[in-house]
Amino acid sequence: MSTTAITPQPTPFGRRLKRFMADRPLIPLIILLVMLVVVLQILRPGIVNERWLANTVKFAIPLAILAGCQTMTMLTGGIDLSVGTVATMSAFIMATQVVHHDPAVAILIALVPAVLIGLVNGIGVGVFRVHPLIMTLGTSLIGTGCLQVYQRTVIASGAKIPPFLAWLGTGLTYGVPNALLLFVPIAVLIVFTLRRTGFGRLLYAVGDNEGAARLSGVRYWQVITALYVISSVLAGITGLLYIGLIKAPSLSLAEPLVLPSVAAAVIGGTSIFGGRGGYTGTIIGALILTVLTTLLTILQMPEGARRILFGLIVLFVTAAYLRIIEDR
Amino acid sequence: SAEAKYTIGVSNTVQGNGWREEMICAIKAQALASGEVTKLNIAHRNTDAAGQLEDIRNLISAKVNAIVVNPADPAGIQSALEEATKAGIVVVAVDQAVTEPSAYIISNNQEQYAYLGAKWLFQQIGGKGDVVYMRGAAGASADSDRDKGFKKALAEFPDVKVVHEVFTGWQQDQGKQQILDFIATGSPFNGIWTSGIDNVIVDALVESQTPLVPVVGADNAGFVGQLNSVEGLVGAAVTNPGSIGGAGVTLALQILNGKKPAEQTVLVEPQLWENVTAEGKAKLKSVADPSLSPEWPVSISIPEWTTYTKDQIIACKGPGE
Amino acid sequence: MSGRTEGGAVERQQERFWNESNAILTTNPLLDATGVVKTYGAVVALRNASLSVLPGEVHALMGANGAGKSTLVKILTGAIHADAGHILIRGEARDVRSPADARRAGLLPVYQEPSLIPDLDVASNLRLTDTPVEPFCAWVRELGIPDLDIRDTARDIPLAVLRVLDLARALAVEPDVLLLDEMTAALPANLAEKVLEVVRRQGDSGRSVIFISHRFVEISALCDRATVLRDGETVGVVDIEPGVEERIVEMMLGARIEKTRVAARQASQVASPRDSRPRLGVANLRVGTKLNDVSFDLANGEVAGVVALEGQGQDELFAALAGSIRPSGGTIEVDGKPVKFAHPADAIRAGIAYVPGDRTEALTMQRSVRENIALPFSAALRNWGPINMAQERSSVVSAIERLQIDTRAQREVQRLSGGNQQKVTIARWIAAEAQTILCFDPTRGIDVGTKQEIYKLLRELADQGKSVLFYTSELEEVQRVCDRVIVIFGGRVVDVFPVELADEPALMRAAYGLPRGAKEDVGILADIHSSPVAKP
Amino acid sequence: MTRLVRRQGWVAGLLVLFVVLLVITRLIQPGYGSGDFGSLVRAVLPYAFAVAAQTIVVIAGGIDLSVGAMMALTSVTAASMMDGASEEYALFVVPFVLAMGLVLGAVNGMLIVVTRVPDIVVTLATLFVLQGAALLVLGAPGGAVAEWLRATIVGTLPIPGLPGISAWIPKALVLLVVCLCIIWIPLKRSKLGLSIYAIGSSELAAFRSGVPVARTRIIAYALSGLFAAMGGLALTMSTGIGAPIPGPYLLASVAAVVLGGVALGGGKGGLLGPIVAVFVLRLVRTDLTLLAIDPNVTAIIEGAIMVAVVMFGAFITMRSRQS
Ligand SMILES: Nc1ncnc2c1ncn2[C@@H]1O[C@H](COP(=O)(O)OP(=O)(O)OP(=O)(O)O)[C@@H](O)[C@H]1O
Ligand SMILES: Nc1ncnc2c1ncn2[C@@H]1O[C@H](COP(=O)(O)OP(=O)(O)OP(=O)(O)O)[C@@H](O)[C@H]1O
Ligand SMILES: [Mg+2]
Ligand SMILES: [Mg+2]
Repeated sequence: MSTTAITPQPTPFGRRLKRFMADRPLIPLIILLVMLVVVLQILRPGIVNERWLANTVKFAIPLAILAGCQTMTMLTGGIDLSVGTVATMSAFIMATQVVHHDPAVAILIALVPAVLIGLVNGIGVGVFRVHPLIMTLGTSLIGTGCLQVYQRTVIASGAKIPPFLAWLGTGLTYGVPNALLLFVPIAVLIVFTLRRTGFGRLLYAVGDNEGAARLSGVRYWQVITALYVISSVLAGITGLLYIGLIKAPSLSLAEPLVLPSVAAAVIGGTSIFGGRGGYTGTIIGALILTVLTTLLTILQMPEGARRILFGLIVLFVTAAYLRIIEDR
Repeated sequence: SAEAKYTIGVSNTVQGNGWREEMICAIKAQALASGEVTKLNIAHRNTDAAGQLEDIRNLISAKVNAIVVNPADPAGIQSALEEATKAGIVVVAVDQAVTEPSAYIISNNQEQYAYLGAKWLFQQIGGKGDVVYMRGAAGASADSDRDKGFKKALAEFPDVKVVHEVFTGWQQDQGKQQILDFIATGSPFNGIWTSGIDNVIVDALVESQTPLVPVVGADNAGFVGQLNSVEGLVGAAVTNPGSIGGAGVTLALQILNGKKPAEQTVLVEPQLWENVTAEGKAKLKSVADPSLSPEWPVSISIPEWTTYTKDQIIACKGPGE
Repeated sequence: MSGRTEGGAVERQQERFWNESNAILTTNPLLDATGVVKTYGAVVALRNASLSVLPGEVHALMGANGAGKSTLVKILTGAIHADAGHILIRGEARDVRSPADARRAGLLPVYQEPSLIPDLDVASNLRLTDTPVEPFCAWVRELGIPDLDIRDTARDIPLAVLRVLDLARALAVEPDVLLLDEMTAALPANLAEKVLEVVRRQGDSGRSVIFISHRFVEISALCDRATVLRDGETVGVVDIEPGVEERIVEMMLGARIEKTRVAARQASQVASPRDSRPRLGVANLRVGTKLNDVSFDLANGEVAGVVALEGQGQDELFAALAGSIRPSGGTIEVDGKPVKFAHPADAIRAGIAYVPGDRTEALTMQRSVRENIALPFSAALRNWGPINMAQERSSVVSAIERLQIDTRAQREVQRLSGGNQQKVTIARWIAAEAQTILCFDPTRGIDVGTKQEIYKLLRELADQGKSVLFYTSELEEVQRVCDRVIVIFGGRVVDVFPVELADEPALMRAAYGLPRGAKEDVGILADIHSSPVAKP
Repeated sequence: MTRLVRRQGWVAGLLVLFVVLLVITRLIQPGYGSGDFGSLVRAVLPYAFAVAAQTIVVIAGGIDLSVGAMMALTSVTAASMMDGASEEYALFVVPFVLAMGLVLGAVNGMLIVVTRVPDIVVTLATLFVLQGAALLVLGAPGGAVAEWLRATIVGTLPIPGLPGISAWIPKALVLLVVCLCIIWIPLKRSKLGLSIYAIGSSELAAFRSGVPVARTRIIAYALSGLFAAMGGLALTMSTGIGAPIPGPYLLASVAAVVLGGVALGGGKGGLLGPIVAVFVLRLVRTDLTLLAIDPNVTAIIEGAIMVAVVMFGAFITMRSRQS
């Protein structure tokens, strides 16, 4: 095609670099991540070692999977605030059921509520058109309540973490976290789904212009229901992985990951208004947040100052990233 | 015993935390065991002092005979407690003191809790060295009480240095990531004091194959189990019984029945169980309870104050359920 | 393959001396823009645009889709900022940094997309822009909308009316220069005609108007001079006089001209084989209160035109056939079998595709051209799996080529020019090989060259045995494309013309609900048609 | 008339729901009276301000995650300034804290405008910053409040000659209504108010209509900050202390905004709906306590009610669109 534009003068290097970055938004994001790591290394020489890397990856993975749920739902203009509750539920239920059942059975039992909550979310958003934020907030309240009721019935039975999950959550093989065994396939699957499958296309389309998608024959409720079920199941799996990592089932296990998971997706370039973004950015976003947490843990300063710094850095990173990828 | 005739209201502002869940179950179990309570009216959710004011006022509207309250803040709920007393309701604060003078207080001594554990830890490391100080939630009043106790102990040991101070937010996952991050820096440390996020810390030490250092935690079932079983682990559990809720019910019933205590405030003094001396080991063995959820404190009863059985607290059923 | 830039250089040189109209140069221009440049990343929207408007003239701004007309209007009115260029207003350099500045300088635009705030009622919209209500209402009535309630929320008002309100809002503040970007494109004939009358009077009363349109009839009826843009560059300024169209087209299209001529010739051979069995049968169709009892057949290989004034039920007819709304009565048959559509997906499964008139309804603006075109492929549950990228690509590319979509800004459809966006909405169904296509005003805002291509395309589709139902607001299109014309008035079919009889005056009369043969003056366009360049 | 019903129908429905709930409350607890209503209003107070803060930015097409943290910061600032100070000093503290909310809110808006980072991220970042600042001001709950400030929300407004009615008009309600109306009514009538709706409805169309989009957005966030500061003061006034950890106001504010009929995309709705929604939510809470429902089931019920109400709303809009 002879339609490429004729640019009057040779473009200056700075602009070319910018355009290069704008076309590959992952690169500036990775640069920002590396910068944070460098700062960390400067502040605490020697911290960036094999063990630290493994730790960071271990903690970033559950966050990244939950952020994947947010990425996918955000692409459709939604959000899934119930992931924390779902992950906690499946972790807690698995840990208490494994006392009575085979681990495989316990895991299956643990994923049932995940599917149910996903289904309810999907139907509420897709069929009844409830705003996703409210819908998922509501189901997460309901889920928490159910979990509390459930925990009373199992107080006496104690809890156990199957060795397999502990191995997956905390184990290292040649210094590489075993959790990658679970995460890499999931990540590849999400990226592939978003880029190369019909379902992925529909997520973008529905989020961008639902009416247009409808006119093209897309049934909104089908897409949304499938989406929220997938999101919930992923959250359930995250819960299982996370309990393997933390090894202490509690009723608020994964709750603290919810806001960061939204933040990771947004930092990674996914628009909360839908139609724009992808999962690779989100993974880097999750890593950035994890490294940032470490950075602030390591710095000795009053807790207040620590939080201020956290907020400022998140803002700075996102702003810098946007500046770089903006093509104008 | 006496016939059931009282309604007791309960107000608690943290939900989904093992300690608080045990407290609620202790309240239920004690109400049932006493046989004097017809109904419990429990407001139990995550909220702040203002939310607790709302809950207490709702309980006043519900015309309960007594209110057992775990205060979000000692001073913040004073006005509602005052209103309650004016309405003829007996108010008992558990776990933490309140500033309202008409309220009765039966509480764990948080300052002493921290002091006891910290002092043991500092002695254990020979009076000098570097310790990691893993606090609770920034801005919580229980945390600042404990900080006072910790600082008091620290002042007695001038050679002990805090190399690392963080807030776990009383979250297991945060605590674990924080200690792993610190381990990764390679900085040496001689001991760890925790504000109850303890078993994940031991886990982290074991997983990262770091030499074990003395660890002080609470009497959570998980940590007590580790003190008994993890090889080479030296540590101490300081009691902080969630069953204080049950004691609160007992005190409230006593007052309702006209037996006012001599003092407005009753402090339940913490105990320290270490796994260094033979005596301590035996104690730890005897209290260990692997059937409990690892987040639950093992001290599920307080002698003289609670009368329920272990089955009753585990069943977690109040009167009429 | 569009060849947009091929051979452009030579012609550009020949046409560079573009101040051909020296007649009116004695007066000072009211608005004078020179050397305007605007780039979006790699896309050059304006390369070197100039425009000079004299007091009291109606000045046409012409150019193919994507030539940069809208961009120039946005720059002149401060909605976007130029990379370079000089703009003089009444001979003075003025820094127009926002639409508010432009207002103060006496420049008032009506953009290509409606700019009323959707969630505010009309009265609030007026207040927001400090527009006096009384003159506004007077203009609205004058423009042919007698029963507007200014407490209506903008979102609930049909597109065509919104465009008129936008215009009335601009007129009400009596601007020195009125900039109308494809003002008439979305209007049915009756409203368009009122707009033309009003605009002509603006010129008479000494105000200037910059008028963008792809319709030559309107240009010749209205304008004094025209500035022609091609590929973001001003390639000429001409006086409008009889016979000038040919020159304008040449300037606009440059090297594309040859192709267009061929296309036009082919499209004029209206004839196609017809199947005896109707593809689509509509009987006694009713929708709410708007559509009462419509029946017609659409044969295989036929292009049937639909002509109607604004709001006569044509929107409902198309929406019902597309499965977008449910009819309240009547039957629809496809290939002789009765069907009921609960969702557009049902209609698509039956081979019926719908191209809405408003492209923002049809496109996912942040997605690429490719994804937009390929969207229907993924819609059905069984196609949710992996996409065959090579296959998708080949069908998308062939659709793009067939419609000559300018893909320079293909990464996001919202960056395409309005006309190219419009093409994408059609390309989608070409790629999906729909059997029946419902086109609602598909040439809205499309340049002459492309229009010819679309006529040709529709004919080709029909020749391949497909059926097309084609609503148009430009009556002259009917004869170029259709085999038959269905005229709807008051929600009923009032007449069906064979194409031979469907001349514009006849259609216009029928559209007003007048019986065939009644001879009455129905307005400016009918007049114009008898004398191609009728200028007051 | 139909237009009025369409626009205000949801709010009217909420009001009816509130009255029905009041009746139910009376049935559950026959003694439920004016004093208890006063307690309800005092409980509503901080929520109402949080919701007002959220409403205004949501109408402007944004969202403010820092509402709770802003309340915490203003609350601890007020409490620590008044700690040990004279009663008159509070006369200075109140305007100072309100101005602080206004300025910090404006900073939120400016950051959004200048960095062009999505508002959800900017306010998430400021959530941490404000929370951190609150912890620096007060490391643990504490501080004090002037007695006269506390008194402004205790008791009822005496109306001479009508003791029966005046018992049902708690001072807290008067304070709430006055504070909201003083800002909201002039705003709603002004062009600025229209501009806020306009940028929420369509930023592009607003810009093209000559609305100064950036300035309007900053003002919307500034007003949000002002309301949040009022909320912070309300917290301090009711508890007598300042607490650096934010309460559950953020999510509650978002939920009430949606329940109150304000579209999360912006441009639609008003302040009355969300405020009534807050009253409904608090009263539900009261009823659950009065009924002595198992606390764990309470969470389930609250979640279910929230979802059900919004579903119902979605259902009737769907119905009305079809007809
Ligand atoms: N935001 C944008 N980003 C990238 N390219 C853009 C953007 N806006 C416009 N363009 C490009 O600038 C060129 C000129 O567009 P413009 O809308 O001015 O065309 P036009 O002459 O109005 O066409 P039409 O008749 O189809 O409306 C087109 O190639 C278009 O793709
Ligand atoms: N019809 C088309 N017209 C113009 N460009 C196209 C068309 N189809 C694809 N392209 C572009 O050609 C390039 C190579 O196409 P290909 O099918 O390999 O896409 P891709 O590498 O799989 O894209 P991705 O994986 O990023 O979605 C891509 O940049 C794509 O956007
Ligand atoms: Mg590729
Ligand atoms: Mg245009």
